Amino acid sequence: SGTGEEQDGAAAPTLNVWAGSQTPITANFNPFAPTVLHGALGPVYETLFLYNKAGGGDPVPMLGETFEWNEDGTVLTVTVRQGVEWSDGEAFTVDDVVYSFTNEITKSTYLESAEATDDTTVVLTYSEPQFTNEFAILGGAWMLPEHVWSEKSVEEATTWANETPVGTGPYTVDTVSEASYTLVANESYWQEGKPAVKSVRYLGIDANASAEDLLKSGDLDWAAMFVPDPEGIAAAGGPAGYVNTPQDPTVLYTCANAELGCAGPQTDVAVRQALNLALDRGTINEKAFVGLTGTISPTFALLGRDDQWIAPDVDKQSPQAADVDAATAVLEAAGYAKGADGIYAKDGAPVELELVSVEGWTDYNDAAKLIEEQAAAAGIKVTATTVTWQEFSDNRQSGNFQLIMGGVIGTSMADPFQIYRDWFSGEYTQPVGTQLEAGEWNFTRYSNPVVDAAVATAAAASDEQAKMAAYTEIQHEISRDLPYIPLVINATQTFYNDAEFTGWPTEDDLYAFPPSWGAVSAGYILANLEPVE
Amino acid sequence: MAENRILPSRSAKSVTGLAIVVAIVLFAIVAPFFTQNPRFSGNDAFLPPNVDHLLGTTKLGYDVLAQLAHGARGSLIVGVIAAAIAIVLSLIFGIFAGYAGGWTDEILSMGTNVMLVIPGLPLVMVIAVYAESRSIWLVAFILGITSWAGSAIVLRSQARSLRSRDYVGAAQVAGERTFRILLVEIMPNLLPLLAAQFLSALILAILGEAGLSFLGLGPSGSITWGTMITDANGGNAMSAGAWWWFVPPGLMIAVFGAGLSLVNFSIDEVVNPKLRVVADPAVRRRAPKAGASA
Amino acid sequence: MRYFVRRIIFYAITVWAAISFNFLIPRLMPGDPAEIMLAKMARNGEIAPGVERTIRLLLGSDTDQNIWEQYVAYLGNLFRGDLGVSFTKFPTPVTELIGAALPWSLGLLGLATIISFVIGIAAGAWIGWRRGTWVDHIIPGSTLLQSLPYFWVALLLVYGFAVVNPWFPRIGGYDVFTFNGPEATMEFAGSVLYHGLLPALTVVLSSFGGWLLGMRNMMVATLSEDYITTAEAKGLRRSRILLGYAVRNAALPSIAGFGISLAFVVTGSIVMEQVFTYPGLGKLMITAVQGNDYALMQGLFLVITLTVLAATFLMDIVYGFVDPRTRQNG
Amino acid sequence: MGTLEVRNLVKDFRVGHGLRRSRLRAVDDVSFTLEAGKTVALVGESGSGKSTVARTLARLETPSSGEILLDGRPVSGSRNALRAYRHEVQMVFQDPFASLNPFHPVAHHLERPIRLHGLERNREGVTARVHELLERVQLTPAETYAAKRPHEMSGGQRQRVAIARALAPGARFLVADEPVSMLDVSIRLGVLNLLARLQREENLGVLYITHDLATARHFSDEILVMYRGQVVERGPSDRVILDPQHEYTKTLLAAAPDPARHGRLRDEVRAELAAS
Amino acid sequence: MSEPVLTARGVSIEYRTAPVVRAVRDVSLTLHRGEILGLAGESGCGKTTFAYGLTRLLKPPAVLTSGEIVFHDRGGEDIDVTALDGDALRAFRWDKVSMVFQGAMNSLNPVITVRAQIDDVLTTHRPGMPRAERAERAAELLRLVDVDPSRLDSYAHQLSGGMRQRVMIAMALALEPQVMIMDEPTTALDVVVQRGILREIMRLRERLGFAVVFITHDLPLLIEISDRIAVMLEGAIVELDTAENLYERPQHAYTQRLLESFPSLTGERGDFVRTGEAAGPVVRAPASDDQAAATPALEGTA
Ligand SMILES: Nc1ncnc2c1ncn2[C@@H]1O[C@H](COP(=O)(O)OP(=O)(O)OP(=O)(O)O)[C@@H](O)[C@H]1O
Ligand SMILES: Nc1ncnc2c1ncn2[C@@H]1O[C@H](COP(=O)(O)OP(=O)(O)OP(=O)(O)O)[C@@H](O)[C@H]1O
Ligand SMILES: [Mg+2]
Ligand SMILES: [Mg+2]
Repeated sequence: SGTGEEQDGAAAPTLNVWAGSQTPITANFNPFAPTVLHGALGPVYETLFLYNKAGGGDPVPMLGETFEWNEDGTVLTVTVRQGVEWSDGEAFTVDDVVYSFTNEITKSTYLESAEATDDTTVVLTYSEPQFTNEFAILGGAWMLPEHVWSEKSVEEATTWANETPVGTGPYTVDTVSEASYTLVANESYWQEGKPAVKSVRYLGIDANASAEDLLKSGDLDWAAMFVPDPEGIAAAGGPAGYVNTPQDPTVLYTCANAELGCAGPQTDVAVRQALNLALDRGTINEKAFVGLTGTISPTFALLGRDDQWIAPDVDKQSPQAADVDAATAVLEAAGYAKGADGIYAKDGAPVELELVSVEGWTDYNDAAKLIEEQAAAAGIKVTATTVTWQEFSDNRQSGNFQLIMGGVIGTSMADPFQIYRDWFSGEYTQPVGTQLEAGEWNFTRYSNPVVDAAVATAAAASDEQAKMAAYTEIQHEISRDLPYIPLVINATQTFYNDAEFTGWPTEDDLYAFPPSWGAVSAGYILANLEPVE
Repeated sequence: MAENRILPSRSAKSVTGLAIVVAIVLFAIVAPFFTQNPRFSGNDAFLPPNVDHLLGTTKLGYDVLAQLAHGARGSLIVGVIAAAIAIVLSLIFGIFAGYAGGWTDEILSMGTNVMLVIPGLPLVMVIAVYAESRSIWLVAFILGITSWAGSAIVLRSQARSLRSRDYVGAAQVAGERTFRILLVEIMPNLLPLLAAQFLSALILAILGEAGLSFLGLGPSGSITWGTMITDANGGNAMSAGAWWWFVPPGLMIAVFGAGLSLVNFSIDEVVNPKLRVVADPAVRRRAPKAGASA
Repeated sequence: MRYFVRRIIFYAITVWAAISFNFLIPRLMPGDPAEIMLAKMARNGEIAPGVERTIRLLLGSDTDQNIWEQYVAYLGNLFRGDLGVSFTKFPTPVTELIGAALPWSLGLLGLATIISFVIGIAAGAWIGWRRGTWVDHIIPGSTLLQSLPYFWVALLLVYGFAVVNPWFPRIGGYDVFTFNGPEATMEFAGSVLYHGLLPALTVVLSSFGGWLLGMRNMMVATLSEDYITTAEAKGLRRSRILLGYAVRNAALPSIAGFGISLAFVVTGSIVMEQVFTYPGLGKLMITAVQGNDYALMQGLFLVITLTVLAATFLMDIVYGFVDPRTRQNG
Repeated sequence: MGTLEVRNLVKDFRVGHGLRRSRLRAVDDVSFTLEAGKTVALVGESGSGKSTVARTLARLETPSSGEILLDGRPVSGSRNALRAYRHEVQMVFQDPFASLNPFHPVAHHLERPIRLHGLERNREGVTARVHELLERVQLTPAETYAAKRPHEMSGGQRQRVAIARALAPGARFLVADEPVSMLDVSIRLGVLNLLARLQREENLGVLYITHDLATARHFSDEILVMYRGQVVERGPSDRVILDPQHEYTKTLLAAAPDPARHGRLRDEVRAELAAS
Repeated sequence: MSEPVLTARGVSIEYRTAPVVRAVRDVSLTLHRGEILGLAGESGCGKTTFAYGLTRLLKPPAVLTSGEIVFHDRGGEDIDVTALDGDALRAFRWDKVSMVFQGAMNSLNPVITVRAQIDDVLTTHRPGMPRAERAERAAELLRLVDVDPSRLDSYAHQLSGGMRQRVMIAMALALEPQVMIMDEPTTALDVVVQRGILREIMRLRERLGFAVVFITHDLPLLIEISDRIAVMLEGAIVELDTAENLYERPQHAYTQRLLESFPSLTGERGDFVRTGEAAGPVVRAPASDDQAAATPALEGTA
């Protein structure tokens, strides 16, 4: 595709999106590549349904129209949308759907079969109940054109850059350069009359500060980033649209399990509890996150959205102010004594912890510094250091840390189950020194048979009561053991230019998760936008 | 008469330079005792300079002056250690090569030359990435072991010329051992040069540390001028109008560097008498005969 | 001729040393690139076992070759121009990434360095020539410039001339809001120049002081040489003495030291490129370091070193022409 | 009494770098004997190898071939032998500005050889000997001079210190490489006189290297003329100067300025020009 | 005795350092056309300073504090050298008075060829001269000093010390000046080479008739070649006479002592050297024999 489309540039303005710090951009629209460009996920490739992480509610039909589980959650029947075309003109069929679930790259181990029973229906059969995996199956699996992908071997398919992707989404790829890539409207998109914005440019900008400057000058139309002073953007002449959707918990990962090889004072639950009590979350929110974060629940259910899943007899919120006395009491009760340097110690081992955060994530770095100060007040020595993202990732994977400030991925549905299973259960972890396997997220090496059993119960539970009973058990355990010490619900700030484009998700109408990097949702939002005349 | 002095006494440049350097070093040593805890977040954020906070506060409410004072310590520690390591290495490579001559010299100077043209920062970055956690000492060490080549070259040529001095021969004839000759006869005469090299290495290391910090490869957990600039940049000091946070650390580096350069300038004049410049004496009022414009 | 032979041997050894450094350093590093890669992929969903195998093969972990075989293989790959595959930009070949970034850095740094060299030498010559007069007061100012951190200057310039007064663009090597990529048009060329101004100014500002001071000192030393007095006694015009006798000789060490100083400039500009999101090698280096992208890091380190060497080599040739002594005895 | 003998001395230098190394024969088969109480002068034009002979005698260079015999016995290369040798044979260098370390005071230059050769053990003994040496070379008051640094002294004074240093180990042989050529004309004789007196008083054997034929004649018993590394003529000093045999010696003598011949050069040139 | 070509009257020169060095004190001197005037004296007595004063080459901190230097041109007009300035001074230099400095190694610009350096002189002072003529002149000059004209395209480092000094002399002759000042032109050279160059100078002087101020501390050499000799001591001229008179009947004690410092090569073998202590009369009151060499400012450069 050439650059001939520029003539209509004046009539139809290009929407400029921040593509993150990822220059130089290299064309990669392979949704399975780790280096895939955001523009592929939603604007080009679509899923069967869209789950609204921000607002909850029923899944929005995309390439699927309806779905139905069988009794025990092992068979899922999906009705597929008709009349959809791939961007190369071929028809989108049930065979493509079947291919998308059964190909070598994506096939999950517990999928027994995927069959098209007629031209509109696909039946997926699993070996285990999959209720809790609904999002991954319907909202996370990309629909691929079999006629393109089946030509690729597995090896090719993973290393393939897929420079001119063929998808069903509202956009197709136009040009790619090291600094930006441009998408243009897919004229045969299945949603009639959409997208109205004909051209979208994703720009790679390396420093948050630069991106912020460009937002202020009005050069960027859509960006999700942490800005301490969100009002300042509009005040400086940038886009006035702003929405904050705190979704993902920010926590202190502790390498908690000495049996799996964790070392350090944090393996003692008393130390974790004391630290939990010593934190002044209010100040952290106020100073490091400029008051933009949400309040976290030690149950890891998202307050507001998931309230129905919080057991009545656990603390709904983590303490917001520091309680130094309580913290020291916990330590003393556990046999710690204050040393001459004001630091508690037991058996000659002082409570000294290293807290790692990712260099350049300034809000985290700042929070870490505050925690250092707050912990010191309670006789716990925390040393905040920063590492590159890659090191952070390595450490996390291998369990090689004492404390890490990091995020937990919030669930896309109004149900904390995925967090309990992926982040807390002993089956989803490895000994220290061994990298976690794909799909395992239990970085803290936490392992608690009570939690594991409750997770299994919840997975198979078909009625809400049984599930709630299991959750209650889990919440009791984790809010006591604190393998992840909850801090805040991280702010997700999205800035959008509503002077030139309308149709954005807003505070009042959060029809989709708003940030520009959101997979699936970003494509859905783009398709809904309209240029202002 | 200035043969043995490392610093010449009164030249405006050397006095200014020395004053700057001494002032900043004193600041680094003394000021931290009088300032707030540089990590005390109880102050209001983004306060402009005022009576309580002479240089205002940062986004987290840290007192900038306190940070600057502790940063001076950090930066100076990095600088001094790195420079010391660099000087020791350059002594080994430079003086040894210069004194030994022959193949030893050829090989050592080849190594030096190679190190010299390999750009430092990429190498430092690669090594810094390798390090698991970077203490201030480690950063200093890395900067030190990658920055000695320049002075080694200078020292080598100087050592070569000193080696052929008769007094080295005389010491040999008197029966001195080689090591003692190096230490007692040659080294002292290299002192001014060593001092100059040390000072340049110092500022280079401080600059290097600042660059590393900016890339996120600086000493973790420590305060230096480099981490201050980086924090200020990350904390959007500029767009928040908090120049008092962003400007001082950079200026300190530049001023300190300028002070060191000025001192070095004067040392150069001692080492190389040709550089001694005499101001045009005020002869203009005399008759044109008296040799005006030369 | 001996001079050139010696230099060429020197370059050969330096290249070899750089290449070997390059080989050794990642092998000394902890961690397994394949593991990291897999961990990264895992964030987007599950990995099929087949994929994992491919990646392990590709990133060359789990090899049973000994270090010498690896070294030979590595040299072989280099010889074929194969620097491996980047993993932050998987599966783009490192050469492709570097190839795209190199012209930007060469253009920007090359031009800025030449400008700063010329300004520095000219100003240094002038200050040295007028030594002992008021111009000596410029010296302290230039020592200040010389010690400025590059990125600090860059940030100040950005703030002053791109944010507060939006006279210059904030980011990029060209207008990324207008052009979808490099084009062969006049507008594009103009845009490149316009976008290069602040970055170039950064380099010039923070590096010309060094040239200036070095040149000034050499100038002062040269002016006390007998041949300058002779030239004066010959009644030559001042311009002739300045250019033909003083500057010609005083500039020699600066030319000889060009490569070394260039290495410093390159070092400084790596950080500078980050500030401007300038699409050059420095930017790429940072990407590589932050992503533990060993292949890219290696490739970049090699290319940067080779570029500096090439510049040094060029200057060596220039030196050979301006200093007749080198041609005869090394 | 004692002899220092040089037999068939050859010294080659390797010049150039790397591939294109070549050899330069600086000294080619030179033999002579120094006797206690006698002075031998070594003259010749620049680059003829005089200093190389001197440096070889001082064991600063190792001979490529040939032997050095002290009192008839060859000198081995062992550390002890070398020390013993240096106890007997010392050297005075040409450049008084370069032969004293500007960093150290005069005392240092004299103490070191005294200590190295174990002549005195305690501090007072060393100091006393230093003062005695300074007095011997007429640098009085000795205390003042001992504390001075080289740059605080004139060339002649420095050269005296250098001579004192050479005498410090109690040497019997002195190699003086152009000891006065860097000094001002009016003080050269003073230094030479001092050397001559010490030589007589201590019965030293001196090798006096110079390019000044006049002092060579007056100061030495025997003259060796060197040309391109070889000794081309040798003999009693008066004989060599007044009745030169070798062509080169004659050229050298003809070139030496002689005030007695004033105006002759002009006349020769005029005659030449008139002839052509 | 012929007419004067250069007259210096009461020339005093100071180095404005702390303390002030009065390097030349009230020196008066007349140089006659075609003569060789020797200027003898020890290191640091002000010979070079005086020579620089004559050609107005003094640089700060040196200042000509008083005195008058007049050049009597061939045409009869007098040029007040001390009053010259700017272009007039440039035009005067080398054309009327040229100089040969002590270190020939350093007097030639190392980076341009001999030809270019001779050309520089010709293009500056003889602007109209065509290129071919300049080339011819350069070759002729080299032939004059007995150097092969093929050496014109050599650089300084490619020439031996003697050759360099000859090239410098050739260059000094380029404009056929009336006075040539030679500051220790042969000190760094071998006696044999030195002799060759002296002979060359004598020969050229006979042919071209320029006057020479020959500066050296080698008194025997001066006596052999000069017509007249001035002896300088601490910035002042203490004796000025013909070479013969000076040699045979030195008046000033310092001159006598200088002469005695040079034992005769072929004359009587006096025993004064070996018995030593009977050196000539001490001239300067408090001085031990070598006080004069203590010239601090020159240290390190010696
Ligand atoms: N270390 C050395 N390496 C190479 N060549 C040398 C070395 N030392 C001396 N030579 C060469 O050996 C030859 C003899 O040198 P030497 O110094 O002995 O001469 P000299 O007679 O003392 O001369 P001068 O009168 O100038 O002091 C010269 O050609 C010189 O260049
Ligand atoms: N740049 C200077 N600053 C101060 N004093 C100087 C300077 N140059 C020379 N002098 C002093 O001026 C005096 C005369 O020096 P000058 O160089 O004229 O002596 P000279 O007779 O040429 O000696 P030489 O025979 O060593 O060349 C000396 O005492 C010297 O120390
Ligand atoms: Mg010699
Ligand atoms: Mg002189």
